Amino acid sequence: MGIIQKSQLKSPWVLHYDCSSCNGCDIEILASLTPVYDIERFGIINTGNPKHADVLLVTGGVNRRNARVLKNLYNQMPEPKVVVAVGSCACTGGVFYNCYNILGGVDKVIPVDVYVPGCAARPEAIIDGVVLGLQKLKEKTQMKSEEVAK
Amino acid sequence: MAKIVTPFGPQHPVLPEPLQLNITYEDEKVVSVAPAIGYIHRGLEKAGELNDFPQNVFLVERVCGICSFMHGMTYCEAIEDIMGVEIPPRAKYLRVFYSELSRIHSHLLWLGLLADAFGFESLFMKYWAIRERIVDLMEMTGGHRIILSASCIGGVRRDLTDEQISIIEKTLLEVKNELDHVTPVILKDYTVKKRTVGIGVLSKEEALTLGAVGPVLRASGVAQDLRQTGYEAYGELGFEPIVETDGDSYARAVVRAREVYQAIELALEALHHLPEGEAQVKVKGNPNGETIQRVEQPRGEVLWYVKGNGTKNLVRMRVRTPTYAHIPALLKMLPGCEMADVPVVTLSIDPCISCTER
Amino acid sequence: MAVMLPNIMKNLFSRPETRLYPAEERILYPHTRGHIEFDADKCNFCTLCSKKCPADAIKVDRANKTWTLDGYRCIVCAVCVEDCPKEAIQMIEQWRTPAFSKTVEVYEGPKPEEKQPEA
Amino acid sequence: MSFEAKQITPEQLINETQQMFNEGYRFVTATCVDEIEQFRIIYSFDRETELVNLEVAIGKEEQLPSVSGVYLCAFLVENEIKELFGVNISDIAVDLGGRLYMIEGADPHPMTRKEKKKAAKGVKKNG
Repeated sequence: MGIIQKSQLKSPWVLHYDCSSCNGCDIEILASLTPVYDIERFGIINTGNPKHADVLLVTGGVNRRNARVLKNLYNQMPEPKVVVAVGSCACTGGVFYNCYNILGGVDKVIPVDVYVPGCAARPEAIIDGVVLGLQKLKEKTQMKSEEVAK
Repeated sequence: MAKIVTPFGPQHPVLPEPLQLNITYEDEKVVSVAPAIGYIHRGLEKAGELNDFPQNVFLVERVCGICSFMHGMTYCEAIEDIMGVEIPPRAKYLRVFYSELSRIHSHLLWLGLLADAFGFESLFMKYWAIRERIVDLMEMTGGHRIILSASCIGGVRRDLTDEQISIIEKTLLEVKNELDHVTPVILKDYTVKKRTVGIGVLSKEEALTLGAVGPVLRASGVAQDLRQTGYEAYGELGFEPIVETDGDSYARAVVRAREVYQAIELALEALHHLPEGEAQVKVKGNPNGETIQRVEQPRGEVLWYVKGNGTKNLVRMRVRTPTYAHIPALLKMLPGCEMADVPVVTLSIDPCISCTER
Repeated sequence: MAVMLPNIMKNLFSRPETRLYPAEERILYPHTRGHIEFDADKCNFCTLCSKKCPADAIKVDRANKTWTLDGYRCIVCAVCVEDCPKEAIQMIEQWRTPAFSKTVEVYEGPKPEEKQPEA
Repeated sequence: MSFEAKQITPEQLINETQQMFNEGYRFVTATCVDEIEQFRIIYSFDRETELVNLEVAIGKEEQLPSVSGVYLCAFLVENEIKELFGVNISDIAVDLGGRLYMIEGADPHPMTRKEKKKAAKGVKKNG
């Protein structure tokens, strides 16, 4: 593993996209960035640019219009990347399961690596989720470096 | 100079939510704005017709995670109105308390986001650190940091113990004390004034004809607050709406910064006058009839229309949320301002897109 | 910036606000809605929880005596806890932990044959 | 029940709304209710926290004039009603072409109630 890959694991940058959540999980993600939970202690930085990001935090179930936006953001992120679905809606559709415009969880559109349940998911759970995502990121980085070695 | 159309959103670092505005610029000046919403539309109103009406309490709380309690409360009020249920006085005061707690949380959140929008990072962090104490109170009383689920048809699910009340009173006074140090920054700081004074002006007449509500309307000099109608226990608590006259982004920030203090006062007063007795009555039967219920949310007036036909399922459930009413006003405020001011003006209406699109 | 200075000075010398989460775990308030736990021995499979659940996360099969919870759809509203006539569902303060894959919890009650002699 | 509405016909709508405007009322919202055989649209206005409603009942195929000529802010809600219910509203000030929330190819008017299912249920309840 090169120095870039190692630093990627030490300081992952996250991109947050709100699909069709109720804002509950979004403000919890923001809360985990602010002093009280201070996710920057772990080197995690919130970025607005998908090309800078390693981890995609998605909240809310996917609806018909934003499925395209979500795919765009996912495709723009450089490999290796990890998708964390935050909240019950992002996992399965949650309480909005019978709404006509909801397609279901995020996994209907893009592959999801970590599921964070809860409505709304607590900041502690989000931190746990991102940390779990980093394990996945490590595996993916190793797989990629093995491929390159071949 | 050629005109350029640029989309603002749906994914934008300033906006926590996907709102898309297609803005036409001439050089750096905004000429016109066309909204393109629908990125969070779920179809919640239809789901409300498919679910049973008691289940809807939890669905409508998820219209918006920030003013979650108020949506649930208004829906419960509407059902109680149709069914002719009188809730106990203790429940009325508890609802006032929970509403004001939500208002403090929402305003502090917004003041932080505004600071973030014009790049005042330390103020953003400070406001969110204070807000976290209110969120702790919500967790202690309601059982969850964001979605309180405290309201139910027939009263309040979560009663307060005396021990909790003393903790709440202590914390609210501490929060007030901390705010005394931070609020002058919003009111007096050069950076804040530079970015907000005279930006996104909405005159009194425009505010009325464009249907603005809540803090936006009050910042334009209209003393209108639905809490004046005295729903729940507001009629028994002393209350005066907070009004500013300039109608710019600064006035809107000032209204909200002052409303936080007012909300703390009201919450403390509600606890002080909390009557003894039950907090919940049992409700039997199904709603038959229709009603319109309005409540003052942190962002302004929310309107719930509910119609039942005597079965478990409702015929129609509709919500008109404050941000919905603010979008025409936003389209009026933006033209004429500069590209760099667009995030500040957009945030000054306190946009909540998941409310708007449901 | 001058108005912010007192705040900045105060922050420099005050205790940090940060909760060092993984290192120090905060004690959760009692009655926090974290996740629900089910006790199959107490349940009489009346399906009330499944009917009342706003998110349709609970499935109860009366014939086979199984109780299924989709924890990733559950919105922890505590309606099932309040409405269960047998108090078979409990609210636990600890939040549900994140995982790599979605799993469904299936509980099996005593089989009908075993229960019949009692009745 | 805290809800009263003045019944008017579609032809009267513009005049009545104009009168509201002249009297200084603020437009709150319009609510569409699908009554299966017809649509009911309730227009709500507010002046100093006093709520006044106008109610229009129209057939499913009939055309309804837009009030966005009087209250510009009504365009958003009229677009919504037009899209979600399929009410035929003409001359909306800012017409978003029936694509406010949904995308091409989705269910065209998802909020309309299905006649068959509800009618069957109604019969059961009455009988």
